[in-house]
Amino acid sequence: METLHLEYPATAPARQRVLVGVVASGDLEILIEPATAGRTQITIHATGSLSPDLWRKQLDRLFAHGAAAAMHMEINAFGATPGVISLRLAQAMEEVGT
Amino acid sequence: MSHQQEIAHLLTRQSFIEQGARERARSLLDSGTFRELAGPFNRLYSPWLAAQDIATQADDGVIVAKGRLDGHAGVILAIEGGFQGGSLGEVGGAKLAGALEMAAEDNRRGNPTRAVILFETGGVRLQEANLGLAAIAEIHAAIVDLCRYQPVIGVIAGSVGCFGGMSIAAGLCSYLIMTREARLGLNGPQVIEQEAGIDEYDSHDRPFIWSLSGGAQRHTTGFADALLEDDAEQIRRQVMQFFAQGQPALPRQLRCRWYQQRLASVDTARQTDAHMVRAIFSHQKDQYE
Amino acid sequence: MPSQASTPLHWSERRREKRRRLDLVNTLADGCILPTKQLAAALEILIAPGDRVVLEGNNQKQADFLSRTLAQLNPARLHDLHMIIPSVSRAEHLDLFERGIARKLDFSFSGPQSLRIGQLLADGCLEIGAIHTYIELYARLFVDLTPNVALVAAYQADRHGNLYTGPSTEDTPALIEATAFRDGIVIAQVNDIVDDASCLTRVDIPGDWVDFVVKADRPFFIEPLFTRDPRQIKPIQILMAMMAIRGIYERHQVQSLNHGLGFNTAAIELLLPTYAASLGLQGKICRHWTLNPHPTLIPAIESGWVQSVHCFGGELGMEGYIAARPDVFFTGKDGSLRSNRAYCQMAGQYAVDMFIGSTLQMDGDGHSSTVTLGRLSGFGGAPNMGHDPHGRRHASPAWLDLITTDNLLSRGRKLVVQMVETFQGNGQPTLVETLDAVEVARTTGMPLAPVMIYGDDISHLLTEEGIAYLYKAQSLEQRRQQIAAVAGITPIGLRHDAASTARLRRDGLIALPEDLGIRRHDASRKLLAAKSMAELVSWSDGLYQPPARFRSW
Amino acid sequence: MLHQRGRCWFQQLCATHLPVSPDSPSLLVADTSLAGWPARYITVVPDRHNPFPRARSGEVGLREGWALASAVQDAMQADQAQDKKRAIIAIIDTPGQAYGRREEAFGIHQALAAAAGAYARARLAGHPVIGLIVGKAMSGAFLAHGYQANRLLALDDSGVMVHAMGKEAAARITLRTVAELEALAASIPPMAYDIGSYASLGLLWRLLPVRNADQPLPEDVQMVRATLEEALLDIQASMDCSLVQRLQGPHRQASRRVRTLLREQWPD
Repeated sequence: METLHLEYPATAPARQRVLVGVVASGDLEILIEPATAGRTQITIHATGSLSPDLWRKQLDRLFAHGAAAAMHMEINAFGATPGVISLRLAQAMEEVGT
Repeated sequence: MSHQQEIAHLLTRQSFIEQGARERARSLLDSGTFRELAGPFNRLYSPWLAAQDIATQADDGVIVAKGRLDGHAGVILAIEGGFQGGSLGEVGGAKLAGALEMAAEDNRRGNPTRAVILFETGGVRLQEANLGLAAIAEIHAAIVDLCRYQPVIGVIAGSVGCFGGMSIAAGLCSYLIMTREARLGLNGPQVIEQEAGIDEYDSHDRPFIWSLSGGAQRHTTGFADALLEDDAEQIRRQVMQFFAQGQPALPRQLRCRWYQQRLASVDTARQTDAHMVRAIFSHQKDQYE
Repeated sequence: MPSQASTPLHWSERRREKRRRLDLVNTLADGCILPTKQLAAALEILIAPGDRVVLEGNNQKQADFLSRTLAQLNPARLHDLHMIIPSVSRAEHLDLFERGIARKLDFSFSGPQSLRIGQLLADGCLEIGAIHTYIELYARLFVDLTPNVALVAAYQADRHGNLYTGPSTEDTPALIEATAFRDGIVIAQVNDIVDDASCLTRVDIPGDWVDFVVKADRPFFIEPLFTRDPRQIKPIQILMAMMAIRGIYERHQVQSLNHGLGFNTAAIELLLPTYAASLGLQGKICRHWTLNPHPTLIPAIESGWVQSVHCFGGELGMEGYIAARPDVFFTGKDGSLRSNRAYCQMAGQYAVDMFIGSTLQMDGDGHSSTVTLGRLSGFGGAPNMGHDPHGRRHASPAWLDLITTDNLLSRGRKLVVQMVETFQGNGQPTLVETLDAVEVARTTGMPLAPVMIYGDDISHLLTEEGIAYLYKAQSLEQRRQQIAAVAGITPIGLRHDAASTARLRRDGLIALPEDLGIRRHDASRKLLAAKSMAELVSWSDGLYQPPARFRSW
Repeated sequence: MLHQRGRCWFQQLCATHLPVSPDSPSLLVADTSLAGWPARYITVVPDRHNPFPRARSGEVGLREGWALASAVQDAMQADQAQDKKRAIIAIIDTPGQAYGRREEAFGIHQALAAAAGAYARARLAGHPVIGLIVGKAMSGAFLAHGYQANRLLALDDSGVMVHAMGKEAAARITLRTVAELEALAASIPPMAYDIGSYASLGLLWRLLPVRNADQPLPEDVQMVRATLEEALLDIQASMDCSLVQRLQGPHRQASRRVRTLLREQWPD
């Protein structure tokens, strides 16, 4: 199991806690809690085939621009593909309301 | 129902099997009353899976949801079949046992809390073996305790089914609801085949497996009290109806003499099949000792 | 003395040789019926060393009694056969080579046996003629690969050799036609022999074309290859299916099409009565199909979407349903399906608006292949359907819609869609710098890399990231940019730059889900018309009977 | 002969017993006394004539499950009006539940539920219930026979084992080799098969060193009986009929934390 910490610039704090997904094979869960404005911190616990480098690249695409809300995000993944990861992240962002 | 009506029904009904554990709990509770306890943000990860490099889930695959059931205080315990096959380890097991213990305590204090268990489990999580087994014993203890005050209702919807020590928990429930896709059995097909050979049990023969442990057979032979379609609303209504009925006159687990009598009439010289089981258990008239 | 003209003999050598062999088995056979136990003895006489033998190994139906028996013959007496097997799918197909009975192989597809073919090739036990597409292989049977012997499978025969090939006719007519009419010997294994044609369900192959029938020791093996359990469909596949429906089917008004066998296209089939219906597309798209009878198409058929389906082969469990829907399926007088791979492949090549399929690898230029290191799988029918046949002359709205000029001399174009997730479930990227096929070609000495679909044949690439409208590319460089823009974080995707992606998006060369009005959030299994096998049965009014291994009741 | 331990210890501990006519030859039941308190001893033993062939080696099968339930329920019924509820002592030596087609078909889960339920109700009704593990205590069989006891005792012996699944089967199901499983068990106490590791979970009230677990010496029997008496007194003194005292082990921190959280968050 790999653990990875990432940090990105962000806007105002997320408005609520959000949970999406399930740690089934090929899937992941995402837990989001509001954080202080300006920073988003992401912790990833992953088993499976995606390298830490690819995880970083996938999340960079979504958060590097700094337009997302500030949050603490935790991801627990079990062999999820980048496609499934981005789908779950989109669901989570939808629920966070950004 | 005409074929056209059936199609319209297929397109509109809310599947229960499709829902995750949290959604299932929500769909049974009175609207707007769902409140999760010891939830994912309490981050109750299994300490034992992480130590074995296995992916963990923040709720360890068990949801405890308080709320109202037809206006009465209630708690739903839902197992997430998608995480580790719904297997129970220390944390998930403690959530189930602990919540049932709290419900019994409520009743002792004059607050008649009800409980529904949504089974979707292969039983003990082998990576936490003895702590899973211990937790399941505590779940059994808590169901028996709570049954002294309130009916405890079990639902096995599928697609995992209910196996291992948790099938015993299902056997302790006051009422059991199943769908046709659900299975209920002590030992999983693979394990039986490994232990006893393919002639005894062919774990790849799905119709055979369902003919013995599927919802339809379990209902026909009296091991389940309701066989329902995969329809969240029908399941909700049936749960409420069983609560309204109160305790069963004579729970299955107390019918020792009847079951012993029926089993004594089994011809064990030949191997059994679904038909034979139905014949043995069709004598429902004398069920009350 | 005028020499006895040798000419007549010279002109009918094949016929004379056939007669000679048939005479030798007279004592073994009862008319055209070979007793089951005599098959081995008869094959040793009827087949000669060096013969070209076409063996019916199909996608589904397998002449397995014939292949098992052939593989047990004595290689000292029977050797150096040149086998033609459309689908190399059984272990004994390759035992023939390992045992020295056969030497050369021409084939189309070899899914489960692909690794072993690679090994036998490396060990020098096997020589490959070529890896064909199905229709290409049948075509060569009529040109330079005419068989001496055809070994085929049917459900029923009568005592005159009339065959009922049933719902899974598949390749049988093509293989027999090429053999029977050039004095080859046709031997059919059947599950059952009846007295005469009046007792046959129907006659698919006239007895005139068949030399021998033999009742198999057990019914032929058949694989339910096209059954996809809706329970296994994931939200990501639903997202991609929604994108396909909006961004391709609706946009180009695709009315006739072929679907591959994966979960992606199963998801599309199950979204027609729900999501596509909500877009008001019923009657406008997906009316005519060339595909196997996919159980997941049942809800669309029952909802009135589908006018016709012509099939390559049958599918176990669909027999009763098909028989009850003769307006939709091609059926015989008896009611059962008549499939025919050769015709259906032809239809899929020339008569449909669109082919949509999947692949294991695609490179930055859009070339795709399912051949990976060590595995010599063929491509079956995908390359035929997955290209733009320049011989097409009839027009349809979708075909015309792909014209990018207003020149009256430009031709329409078939839609060839590749629908892939950017990464495979094992974490390997689908979009790669170089196809494994290139390395395979190098190590096995093939003249060309085994490419399934060439980049310039692909009109659309659909990934979970978006759709690249490749038919609009003005240059190879632009096609590469389009592919990179929807390739996510694969090595190809990392080549893209945000500015060019924005420009491609603005110019309509790519579309992201949001450009199509699709929110990823909405990609839910709730949209599936059927979510389980049981629901498919309900949709079929109880007529579909899934094979045991797909039942959860 | 491992599976004869149950019979052996049963006979040693019930030397002067009133045998109860059993529902099944695979069940031994005796009424006697413990420290002057009435006590019913129950054990499951191999029965090679068992009509259910998968339950001939001491497994808890269909007949055994229902017979255990009867044996406990009958004791409860007999003592219903008594203040002095007899102790129920489960002597545990069973290789597991019966794995078979008939077992699943005729509802072994329900038979085991009846047994587990009966022990639990007896405990709640005030019967002191003690589980004495003298051999294997495996999986569903243990859940049905003994795991509901107020106090669990085990002999400290290499033939004594508690687990959810046999080693070979567990290896196959978790896609590991037996060696890998053993290596994991060395660092993951709940996965271990030895009774010492089990004791570290805090589920046992007492681990009993004996000199001969197979053929107990008089002093072994004496010591075990004395400990059973202690357990009885401890139960009676505690005035608690729950399983709460099992939660104290060093390896059950999570079990405690979950309960604490539930209690905190419970009030509406």
